[in-house]
Amino acid sequence: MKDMKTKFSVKNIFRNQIFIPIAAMLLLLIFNLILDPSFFKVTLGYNSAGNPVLSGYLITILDSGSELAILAIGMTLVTAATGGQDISVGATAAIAGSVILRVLCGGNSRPEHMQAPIIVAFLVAVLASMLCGAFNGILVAYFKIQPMVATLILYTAGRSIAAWINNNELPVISDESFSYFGGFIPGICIPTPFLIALLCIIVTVLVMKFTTLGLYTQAVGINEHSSKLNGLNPIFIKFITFVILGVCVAVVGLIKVSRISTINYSVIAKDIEMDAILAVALGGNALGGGKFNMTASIIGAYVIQCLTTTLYKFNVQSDALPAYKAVVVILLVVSSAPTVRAWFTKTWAGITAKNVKEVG
Amino acid sequence: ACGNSSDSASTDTANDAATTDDAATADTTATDDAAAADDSASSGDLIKVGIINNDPNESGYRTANDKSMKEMFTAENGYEASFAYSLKNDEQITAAQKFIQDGVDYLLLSAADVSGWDSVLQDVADAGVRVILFDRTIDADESLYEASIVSDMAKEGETAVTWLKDQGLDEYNIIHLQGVMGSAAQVGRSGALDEAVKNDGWKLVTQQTAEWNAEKAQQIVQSVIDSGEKFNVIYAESDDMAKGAVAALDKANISHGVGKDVVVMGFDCNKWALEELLNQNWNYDGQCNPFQATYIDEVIKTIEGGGEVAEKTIIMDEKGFDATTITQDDVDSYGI
Amino acid sequence: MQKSKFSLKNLTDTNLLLMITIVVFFVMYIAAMIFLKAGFLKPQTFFNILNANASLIIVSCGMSLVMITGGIDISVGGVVALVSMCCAVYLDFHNGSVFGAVLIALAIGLGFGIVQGFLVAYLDIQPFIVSLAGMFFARGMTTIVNTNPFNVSNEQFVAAKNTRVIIPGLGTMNKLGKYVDAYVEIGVVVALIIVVLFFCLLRWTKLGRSFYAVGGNQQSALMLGINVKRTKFISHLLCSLMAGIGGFVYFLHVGSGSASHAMGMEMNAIASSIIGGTMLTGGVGNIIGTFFGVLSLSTIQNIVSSVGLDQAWWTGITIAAMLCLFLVVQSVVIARKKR
Amino acid sequence: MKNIHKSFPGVRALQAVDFTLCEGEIHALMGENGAGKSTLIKVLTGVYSKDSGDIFLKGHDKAVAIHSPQDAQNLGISTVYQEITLCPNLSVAENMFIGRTKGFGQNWKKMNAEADRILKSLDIPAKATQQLGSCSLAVQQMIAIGRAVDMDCKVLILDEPTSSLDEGEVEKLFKLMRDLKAKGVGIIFVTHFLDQVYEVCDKITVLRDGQLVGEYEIENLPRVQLVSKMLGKELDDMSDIKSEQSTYKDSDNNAPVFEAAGLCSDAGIKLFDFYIKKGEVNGFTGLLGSGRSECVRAIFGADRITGGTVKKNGKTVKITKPIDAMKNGIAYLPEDRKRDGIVGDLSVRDNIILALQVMQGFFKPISKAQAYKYADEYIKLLSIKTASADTPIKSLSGGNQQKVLIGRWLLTHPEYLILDEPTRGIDVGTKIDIQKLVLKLASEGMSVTFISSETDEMLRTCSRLVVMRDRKVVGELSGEDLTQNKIMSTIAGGDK
Ligand SMILES: Nc1ncnc2c1ncn2[C@@H]1O[C@H](COP(=O)(O)OP(=O)(O)OP(=O)(O)O)[C@@H](O)[C@H]1O
Ligand SMILES: Nc1ncnc2c1ncn2[C@@H]1O[C@H](COP(=O)(O)OP(=O)(O)OP(=O)(O)O)[C@@H](O)[C@H]1O
Ligand SMILES: [Mg+2]
Ligand SMILES: [Mg+2]
Repeated sequence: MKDMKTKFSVKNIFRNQIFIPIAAMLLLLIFNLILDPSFFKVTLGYNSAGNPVLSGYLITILDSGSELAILAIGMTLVTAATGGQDISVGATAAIAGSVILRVLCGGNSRPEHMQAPIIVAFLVAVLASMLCGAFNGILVAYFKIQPMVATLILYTAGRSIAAWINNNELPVISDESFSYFGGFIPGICIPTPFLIALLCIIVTVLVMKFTTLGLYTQAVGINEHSSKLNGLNPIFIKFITFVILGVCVAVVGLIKVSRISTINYSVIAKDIEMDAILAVALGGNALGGGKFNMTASIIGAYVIQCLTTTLYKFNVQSDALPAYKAVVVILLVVSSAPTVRAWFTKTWAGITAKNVKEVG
Repeated sequence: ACGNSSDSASTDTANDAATTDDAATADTTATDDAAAADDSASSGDLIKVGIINNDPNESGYRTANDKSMKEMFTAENGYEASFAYSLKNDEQITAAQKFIQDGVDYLLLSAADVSGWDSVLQDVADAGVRVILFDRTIDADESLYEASIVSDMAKEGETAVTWLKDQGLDEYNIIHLQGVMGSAAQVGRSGALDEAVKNDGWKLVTQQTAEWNAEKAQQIVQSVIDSGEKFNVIYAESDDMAKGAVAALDKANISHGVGKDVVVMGFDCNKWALEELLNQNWNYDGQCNPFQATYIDEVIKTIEGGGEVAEKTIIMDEKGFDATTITQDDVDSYGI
Repeated sequence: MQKSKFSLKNLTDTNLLLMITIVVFFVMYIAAMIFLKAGFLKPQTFFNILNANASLIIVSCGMSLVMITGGIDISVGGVVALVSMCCAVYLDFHNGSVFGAVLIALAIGLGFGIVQGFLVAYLDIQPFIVSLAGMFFARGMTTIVNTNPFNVSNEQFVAAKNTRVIIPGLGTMNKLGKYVDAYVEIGVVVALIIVVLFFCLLRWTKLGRSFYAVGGNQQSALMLGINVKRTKFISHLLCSLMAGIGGFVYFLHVGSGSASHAMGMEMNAIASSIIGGTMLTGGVGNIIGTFFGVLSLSTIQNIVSSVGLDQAWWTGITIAAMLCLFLVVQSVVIARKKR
Repeated sequence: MKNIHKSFPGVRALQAVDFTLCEGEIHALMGENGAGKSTLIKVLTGVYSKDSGDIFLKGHDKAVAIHSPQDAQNLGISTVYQEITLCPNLSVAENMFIGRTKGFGQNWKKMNAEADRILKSLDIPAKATQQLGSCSLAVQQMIAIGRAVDMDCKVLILDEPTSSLDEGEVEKLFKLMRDLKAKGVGIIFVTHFLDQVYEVCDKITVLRDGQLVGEYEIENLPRVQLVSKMLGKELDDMSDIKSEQSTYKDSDNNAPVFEAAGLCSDAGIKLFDFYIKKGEVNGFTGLLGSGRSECVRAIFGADRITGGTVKKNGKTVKITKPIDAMKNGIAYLPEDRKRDGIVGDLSVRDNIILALQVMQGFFKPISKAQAYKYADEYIKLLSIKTASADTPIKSLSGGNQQKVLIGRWLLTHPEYLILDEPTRGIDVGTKIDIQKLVLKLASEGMSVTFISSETDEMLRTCSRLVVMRDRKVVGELSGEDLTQNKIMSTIAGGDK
């Protein structure tokens, strides 16, 4: 009888969507634990400005995975509502970053002082990338162009636009305070990007709790016709998810440019769109839209970063790294595929049944 | 006369149109050539140049390079220039084919990849267009181009490595950040270091490509720091990557620069990089001279004047800067 | 013209989109001839578009097939790069034969096809993820096989590479007054054969129609007695196989192996298919459209480079703007038809 | 079929079901919604794999293995499934032939000719080359039937083929079925129309809650017994309903709650006027495609309104979008449940609260606890058969999905409820429940518009009928005029 009960709960855990990314994360961590426990070492030190900072692989994962986690939030919503993905986020992040630098530098590529408060620059960037999101949103929602294709436009143009905004200059900000967003705020030992990601997550949780965004996007993603007959405006909801993603992208842009205090239009946030989509998928969300689990996506993002960091740790050649990543990703998705899981549960049931028989 | 078999096989509607188009084209070809000749005459004998360059926002170096080309090849200087930019070799090749058909007189080329150019250049030669390489060499027969005005990346590497050797460090534990694999700059700058590592028993803590990307460089260096391995030299093949590496060092409170724990080396001589040198935060920056435009101009003038180009390969004059000796003047005159 | 307008409502989505594409292509090309003159009046410009895009045409055929079946394959660019690198290494370092290289290309294509097809069709994993992993894998493997790009000097190969199919009567005089024949590379011939084969496959065979059925409604197709899994498997298999062949044609065109080959080709293939009237949602599409899609896309690029925009950023922006215009027109026409 | 078991997560859909079909008989498969009829059929044709049990077929000495619909077809089993399962992007002809003909090539000419022959023989108003998606629902259903009958089959399965057909087409179908029967084809026929069962069937097998109740000869099972077998209890007489209906007294001084004047929408409906009073039940009647649905969609603002006004209690209100209508107290249950009604992957709970939630607005989410309360309330009230409130609605049987949707609209407490074919695909018991519910709501002061293809039903519930033809309102009947004959003659245009 007791056996039955445990079996039932095991089954339930297996069925829960969030199980997939958590299991993946655990597997990676266990792998590291076995091969080299120093992976888990976290030390408190001081950085060159004399501020206390934490460091270690785990901190690196939290730090570098932040951008991806933030993007995963917006990408999950877009995926849910439109059943497609935005592949322009990397390019839009370049635009956002370029705008920030443009406002901060005021047209002079190497200013002594920042020409505007950072918050102003950031808000302008938010506006810019919300506009980009709105552009995508209009194409997708109103003109009914498939998301991947609609966003192909900004994907093609984005980096050029970013270069154009700064007239092809590569501005450098030397002000210390600008680097806080990609580094550490004096007195706080946790990497700021992670704090920002945390803030974004909290905001998302609040939004999910105090609005009906979740229900609406899912309803629209699953059945547009019936959502419409229930008084929803699918066009607007799809549109708004792109705008929200735009905000996420602006935050990512800020972190990215702050990390190195300058920008390189052709490589900033390169290929991040693929990783963001991967995060959504690793979270067990259907890329065809509909139901989603935000937490799973966010964990998915950190899984990807954990994987990258692990591979760097083992000194895998960075250009060969995708190959290893691919193998792990395939293993993960295969083991979480419904058919495979059904097969597992079946054999698992078979084994336990046999055990029970033997005992009884 | 419809040579394009695809069209005739495709659809009925398309077929008619295609046939007439092509026929029309064939008819007008002859007259058009004459017209083209008239054109060039009427526009005051401007020399038509097609310039294929890498995307200018690739790096500060490229921006400066593109700017200098734009300033040189203007109508005032007697040129009619078309530009094509791409970081992808195949797109560059397509652009070259296009320039041939557009009937340029000179093709100026800074190739994304060293390989894959010989058959295109053959076409170019067949069309009677002259080729001048700038900035980057390619892997093709010398007869296919008139001149090559390039940086000697291997020499840049050697200068840097010699400098490093002269520092006389107790031990050399090096983080080597490479550019995009296979680009001339990467091959040249890596070559010298690899050689030294082999001969002098230096240790490569890690050798990774960061693809000219500061962020990637930061991640790679971060990973080395996290692993706790010792290192005392960062050999970054571009300023951008050096900057990324330094960001990681700062985070971990590892001192760098003149007389500090880690020696930081970069390439390209961006102005901001030279300023870092001036502040003694970095140790070395190798120059890569982007100003080939005047040389190219000279070559073209020579050829147009019916003269022979004296040297087929012109190597740009380049230096390496040491943080201990650099002056504000250097920054102003060599920074790009 | 009048007839087509009259029957606009009766056209299937597929044919309507095809018509738009073909019309737009010709309008664009003729406009370029009239306003830009320069190279566009020379036939060789057109053949160069074909030469440069032969591999893209092949890859896009496969992509269209997968898209018609309701899937997507973004690994094709990676496969092309892997194929060219493997062939290059085989030819130069192992002194192989061209025939052997072709076999390698086919084998790589088949290998990717079988694995990806199996994962998508039989394990029901989302094609985007499978092929994303495929792309990562192929790109990573390419650098593992060999990091540095190099020219292939194998004589047999160089001969094959320089083989040209001369097109009589369309040549032009060059600057030096020498007559230069118009030509296409053998890759173009391969591409055209594949276009025709695919057209026949999709139009005249049961299998071809079942691709449409599965893309239209998978559940229904199942209940209509179609082997959905096998159909999906075959579509992915063929797509990767085309990536393999396309890879070899690409290799034949550039004659070198490099990890950076065919960067972003998957996006070009998808864009071409879409411009050619294939829907990402499945069930609608046409190979002839895809062929014209490739031509349109590269004509756009050619026009942009001919106009002589002085700043680098205009290239990206203009191409995107034209793509945008195209898509919006397409969407508006479809919407009006639905009404 | 012997001892078939099938369960879905949380549901035991079939338990130890036996079923036998003989050559040349028409065998009705009966049961209330969610009894497992469709599931049994899908197991038989290999759409679902069974958990256990065997299938035997004449001419095969061992149990046959059917893993896919293709296998079933090859064994001579042809099927029309409950929801139309054709490919909308292919042409009519292709839909008829795809997946069932041998060979590699596709001969368009021959196929189109064949298809035209079938279309003609069945009098289906469609062209072979037409894209299927552009055909109406009924035509698609007929095409599906045409496809199934054309197959050289030993067993024909029809799962609720008549739910979207009108009487003439049903007659055609029956003739077809009798012909096939004469040829020795065994036919399994699923329907909720008892009349139809008694018209054509020889035997009846009754399922209840996934279990076999029994197999009966048609003569031995009178209607009342059949119904009680299906429901597991005696059914109250239908005459109840009628008496309840008479409680509504139309007094002229009652002003209309809702009034429409000169309304038309871009879906193609002609101008029409309309009114409804408090506590009244009225109905739209007419032939298939006469525009009944379009009328009510226009009132609800579901299609784009091109002209006309709607008045509520005498005041003009602006209704251009569904949300406007909802805010004005109108609720609309669409006829195409799968496309316009359910949100498949969402839970029953979310489906129930959806409309209310939308009305409350973006910033006032209904708490989880509250949502469960509502859900449980309506699951109980409408006796919805579901494993839990968290089950995705798409795994409910068709009838129960319909009830969830009714629950959704009742939750918004509308003043005016529009039900477009609420009883389509619903078992007898539930049908009567729904009719009763309608009358109860009306007696509580709700105005209801009730549309149904079954005239009986309309007569039982409605006090006033609007008759439509060719997308025009052609007449209005009430009181004494409400008889079958009168309706028919008005529809046929005999009066005017
Ligand atoms: N795919 C599925 N997943 C989960 N449960 C399902 C699925 N399909 C059917 N069921 C469940 O199986 C039971 C039987 O459903 P079935 O569709 O066979 O009923 P039915 O007799 O055809 O009813 P109706 O007359 O409404 O069509 C129902 O309780 C339903 O909830
Ligand atoms: N004669 C016709 N030819 C083609 N299409 C028609 C015809 N009559 C109606 N239709 C289409 O069929 C649809 C049926 O309209 P509507 O749903 O309003 O009719 P209905 O009376 O509710 O029929 P149903 O019984 O199918 O619900 C409309 O969308 C209309 O476009
Ligand atoms: Mg059923
Ligand atoms: Mg209707």
